[in-house]
Amino acid sequence: MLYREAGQFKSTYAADMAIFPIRQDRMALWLLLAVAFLGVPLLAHFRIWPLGSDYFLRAILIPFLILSLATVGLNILMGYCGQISLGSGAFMAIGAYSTYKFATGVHLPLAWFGTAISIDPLPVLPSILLGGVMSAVVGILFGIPSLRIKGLYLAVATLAAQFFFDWVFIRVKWFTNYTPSGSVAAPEITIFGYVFHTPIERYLLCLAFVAVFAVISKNLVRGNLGRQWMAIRDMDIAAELMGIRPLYAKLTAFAISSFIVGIAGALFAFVYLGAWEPLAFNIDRSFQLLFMVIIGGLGSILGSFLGAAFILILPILLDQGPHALGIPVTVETVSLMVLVVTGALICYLLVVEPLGFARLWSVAKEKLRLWPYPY
Amino acid sequence: MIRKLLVLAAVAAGTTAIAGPALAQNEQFIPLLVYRTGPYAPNGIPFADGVSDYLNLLNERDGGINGVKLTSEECETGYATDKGVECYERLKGNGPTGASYFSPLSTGITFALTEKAPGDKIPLLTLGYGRSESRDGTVFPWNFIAVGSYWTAADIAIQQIAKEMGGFDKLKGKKVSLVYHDSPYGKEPIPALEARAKKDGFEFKAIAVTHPGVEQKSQWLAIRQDRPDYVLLWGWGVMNSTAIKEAAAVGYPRDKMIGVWWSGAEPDVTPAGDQSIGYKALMLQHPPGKFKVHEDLEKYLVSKGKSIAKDDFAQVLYNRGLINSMLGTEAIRTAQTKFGNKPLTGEQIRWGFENLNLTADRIKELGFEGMLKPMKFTCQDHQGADQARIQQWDGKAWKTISEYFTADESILAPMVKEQAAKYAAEKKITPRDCSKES
Amino acid sequence: MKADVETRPVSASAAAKARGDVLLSVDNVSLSFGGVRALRDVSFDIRKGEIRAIIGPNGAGKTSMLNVINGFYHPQGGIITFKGKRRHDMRPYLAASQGIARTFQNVALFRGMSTLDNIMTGRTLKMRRGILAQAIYWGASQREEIRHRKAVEHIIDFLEIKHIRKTPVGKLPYGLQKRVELGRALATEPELLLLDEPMAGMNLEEKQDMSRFILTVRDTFDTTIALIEHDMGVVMDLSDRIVVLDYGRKIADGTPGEVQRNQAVIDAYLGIPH
Amino acid sequence: MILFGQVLEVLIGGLLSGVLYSLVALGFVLIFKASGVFNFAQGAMVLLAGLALVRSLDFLAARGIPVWAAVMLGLLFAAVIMAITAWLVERFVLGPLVNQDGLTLFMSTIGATFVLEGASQMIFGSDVYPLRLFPNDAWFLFESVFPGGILVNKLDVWGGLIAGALVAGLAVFFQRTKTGRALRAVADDHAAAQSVGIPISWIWFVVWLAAGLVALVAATVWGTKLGVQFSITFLALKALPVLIIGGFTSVPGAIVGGLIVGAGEKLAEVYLGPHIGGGIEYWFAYVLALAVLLVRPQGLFGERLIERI
Repeated sequence: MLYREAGQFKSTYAADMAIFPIRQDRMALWLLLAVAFLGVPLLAHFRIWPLGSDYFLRAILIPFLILSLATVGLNILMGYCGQISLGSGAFMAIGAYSTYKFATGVHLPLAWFGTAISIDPLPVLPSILLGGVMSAVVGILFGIPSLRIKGLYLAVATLAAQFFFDWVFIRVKWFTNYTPSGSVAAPEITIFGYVFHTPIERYLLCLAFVAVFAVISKNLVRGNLGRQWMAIRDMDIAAELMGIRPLYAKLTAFAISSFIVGIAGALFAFVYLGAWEPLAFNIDRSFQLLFMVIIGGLGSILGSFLGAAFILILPILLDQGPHALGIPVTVETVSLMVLVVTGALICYLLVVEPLGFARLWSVAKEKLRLWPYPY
Repeated sequence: MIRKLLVLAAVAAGTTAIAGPALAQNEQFIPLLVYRTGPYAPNGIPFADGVSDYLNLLNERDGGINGVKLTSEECETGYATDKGVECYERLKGNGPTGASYFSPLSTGITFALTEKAPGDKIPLLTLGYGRSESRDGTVFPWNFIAVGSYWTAADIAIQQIAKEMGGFDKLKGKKVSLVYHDSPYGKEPIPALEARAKKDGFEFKAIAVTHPGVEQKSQWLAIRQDRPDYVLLWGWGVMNSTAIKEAAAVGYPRDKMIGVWWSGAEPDVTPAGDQSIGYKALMLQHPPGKFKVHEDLEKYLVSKGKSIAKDDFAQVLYNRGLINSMLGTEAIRTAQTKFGNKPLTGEQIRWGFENLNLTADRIKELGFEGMLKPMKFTCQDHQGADQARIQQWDGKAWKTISEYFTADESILAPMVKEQAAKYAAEKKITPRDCSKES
Repeated sequence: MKADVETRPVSASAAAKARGDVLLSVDNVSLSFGGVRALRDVSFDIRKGEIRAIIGPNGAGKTSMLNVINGFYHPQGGIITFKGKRRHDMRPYLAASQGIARTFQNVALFRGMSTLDNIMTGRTLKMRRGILAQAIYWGASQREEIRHRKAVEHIIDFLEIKHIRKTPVGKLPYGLQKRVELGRALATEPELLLLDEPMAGMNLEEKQDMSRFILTVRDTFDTTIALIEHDMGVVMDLSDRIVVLDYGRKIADGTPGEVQRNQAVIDAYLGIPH
Repeated sequence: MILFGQVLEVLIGGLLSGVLYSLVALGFVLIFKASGVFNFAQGAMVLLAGLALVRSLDFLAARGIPVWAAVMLGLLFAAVIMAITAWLVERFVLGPLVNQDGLTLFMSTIGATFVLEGASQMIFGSDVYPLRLFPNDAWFLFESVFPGGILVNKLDVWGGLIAGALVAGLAVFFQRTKTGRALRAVADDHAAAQSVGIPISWIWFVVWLAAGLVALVAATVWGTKLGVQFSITFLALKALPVLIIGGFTSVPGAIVGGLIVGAGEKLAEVYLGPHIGGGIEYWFAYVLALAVLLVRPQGLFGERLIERI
């Protein structure tokens, strides 16, 4: 009864083209934002359940936000432009290591020219954005083969990026400032002189990034560029005959996707891990993001968040469930069970709804809209 | 959907958080980051078993430490850094006083936790692994790289080679190759070996093997063609046994191979069968086999079916797990002398670590005689010891074949100092003044 | 060209001229895939403002001909002249940018998108805002979207598909999909519109609607139309001139009346071997 | 002459270890060829088959059963396990997903991978289990010509022979048997095959069983090489470049792809590696595959796709 769009007439195209044309959706969104920006920090500050300890904020909300951002990025490429990528972990790594380099100062000797590129250490915010730019540049480079290679062949080919960059960040000592182990530690996060130190501050930083890029992504996918991507996804030949340049559409998708994934990588390294090695961005990460996109729903920004939440939280829940209920099982059995249950749930979800949570969500909304009168 | 999940997660997190203090107050909580699944499980399991068994032994035999019962909870990391961080966040607040100390048994997780531990004031006990420069307690107040670092190991391995050849002067012009796990773990010894190569005049070559190390044919063909005099092995998990098999296939003598102490346990040699005979590895002081403490373990745990160990009982990594728990609990005991016999915070336990003095008598008392030399931690020195022996696999068991070597501080100390200073500069840390610590 | 003039009665030629200049001419175009020759030395022209039909039995090379015209296939031989300029091999999107739009034999809509979005893609070439403006959306990009939305709504009105504006096209019945596809092509404001069997699979009523749309498009949007169609009744009613292909060869070219009387065409449709 | 001998040795070693990748890649090809499913679970199937084999061997050997009988029974037991797996996969995963697009099917096999990895270790244990079915030492050939001779690992040769036999067997199966011909029909067109009365679920079961048996064969070789343990699942990633170079649908392509990848990455690692930093074989095969795809987007032996509209 409460969820009705009847009576909400749109008198302008602008209103009709809004992100959430239905009033109740808009209200829900504002409520969610209020909870995220005000409620969570307040609860955490006064240590009120469920934010009584840092755990929920630091080990669940922060990685959830960061991986959601990465999922949004990958969804632009896979869900909107239809190009499968199994190399998104590599682009997170590029974002992370580039940000590290910009934040600690770049000194690139160019022996052949007898000169060197030197950049003083930059503040963290521009470093992160530049990290995203570097990731975008590499994304474009690895997007070029997509003009010729399609479908699953392309998916396997993107693994080349994954393995190549895993190796680069292990082997090229320049990226890790010549630390003996090749593991790097992020410098302090300071933006305009303000140090982001407590979990609440770090959470808000991630939230701000996620909010901004979610809006940007939504704007892009509902506009001209988004339509070009989807046209390429749905029928590339027809799209080209309509005047859409595949080169432009695919490479912008690769660039923007890699940009967002790169920024997520930088946040993952700087805010969540603090210190990391390339293993943190290996192929498992790529598969994790892939699952988040598919389970959440291809071609849905909202779905990206749902998918990230599901894939991130499911193992933690399964892991803690028996313990919280006082069932004595060994961690070995539990973690193998987690593997089995996660895999089975993924199969089950694919069988029930190949379009993911986003589709289930909109079906539910459709039902709700009609409730209690089916017509 | 999302909200429902979040609420469920919160319930789960909340109950574990609440359950701790509600049940009992006189408990000391020790979190256990383990990996019993995944590519490194064969090595992770015996270590975790040893860690757990020793804690249980203290509870069963002594009723805890001075009346404070020990509680623990395992969290599976699967050797993945992000999972390790999640486990750390989950367990750090458990128990009435929070986590006593963390031992992640993973170089990657150690690096990540090194950034988090100072904020939470929880010590990291990294027994023979982790960042070598964290020996410097003034820059790394929370890291305890007890018993030995990778640099210690590298230096002692070269000393063994020199001994076998008949003196350091014989090293000149010889070739030593390092076959290493391509990760921070495997790369860490390289600077120490390079320094040693420069000093002793041997030719050093580092050969990378990619995680997880199932394919090493080209590395070993290169070794066959290059014919180094010695090969050092810095592997973990499947990489070790694969390396031994490939060495056997290319006909490289196994007794010219020396593994680090993480490449010298039973799961590393048994898969290769007889091909492992003659293979040598460093010992992190302790050999496998049963010592006095094992009598107690058998009496209080195994005979009552309370031990979680199976055939890994008294194996190398199991014994190392025992030592890990022994050092941690002795630190707690030491801290109790200052702060009283009650559950202690991580910060108090750090004091315990920094004032831990394991004398020969105390080691004997604990039943660890023969497994460990006396060692002493200070505010300055977070490593405590710098010694190791060499063991050799005879086809059935590891045999100790050398006396104790002591790492050459003239080479390693400046390296520790330099890297620690670099870290301090990068992170804007002002080193502590240890003379002012009580 | 010369041969055409000779076979064509003067009156028809004059009627065509009255319609306008040559918009597109195809001279001796040949196309083959491997050993199969899809088109052999085909020549004809399309004049501004006319409705030109291409007919022929199955496998005659009609769709291949359209594919050549909009740059999807590149002929091995022959010359194509569009708007007085000789055209070289080009990517299809360039053909689109020069004003050639297209519908497809088997509907080639973007199935995951709504009717509105499908037709909006037709405006792609006319939208100028950069990525940054689109990312910010509010301001320049929104104004542009609204401007083009108005143009698209005009087409939606015209094609009488207002009620399915927000429906994903995958859920639409076949006849409506064909209509949306026409709308998408129209949104590019083409000079030359290629329609590949616009009435296939339609019932009589839908065919009448479609015929009406095609005629109105020609008259009010000032668009030249080339169409492939199997329904001879529709072809004869709609088109000004007809090209007949068979086995990749042109066998006739002229007004509907002429083509109907042409013996080669009759033979081809009756399947008489040659 | 020494250099030539060394290059030859690396080349032979590379070619042979490439064939071992082919053993895993063959399983992928079988399933893709017959059902259009890109089966990521092949690596997990090798693990499952290997664990079933080695654990039953240990069990039987401990009870004093003679070795040859234990091996026979062990293989039989593992084959039964693979048959059960094939049935479960068909019944609960692929059956309900028939007619979905390739990406969905691919994702479902990743889900199946997790289930197989978890379940197999839960049932059979997550330790290292040594398996010794083949000799693991080496021959040194042409010692009179080259100093030290050319090293050839016996296990690799066994692997090569087995792969050859497997390819021959599969060729006979596809060409000569009724089921094999039905498989090819299904591969060409699901709907058409169904309409002429080929039971698709039976066919899928057969093909997954065949892939399971190929996995078992791969497990005997790789289990001997590495010991049966979780890390065996990583072989799937080593087999992927083999697959794209050879083409998803070609059995001989899997072998040729394996040879190219094996020889390429070993030569690159030994002779290029020292110059640009070791460990390049980690990505070399993938970059090689990418280069091949840029020239031939369907792989060397894959079927050519013609774009139509």
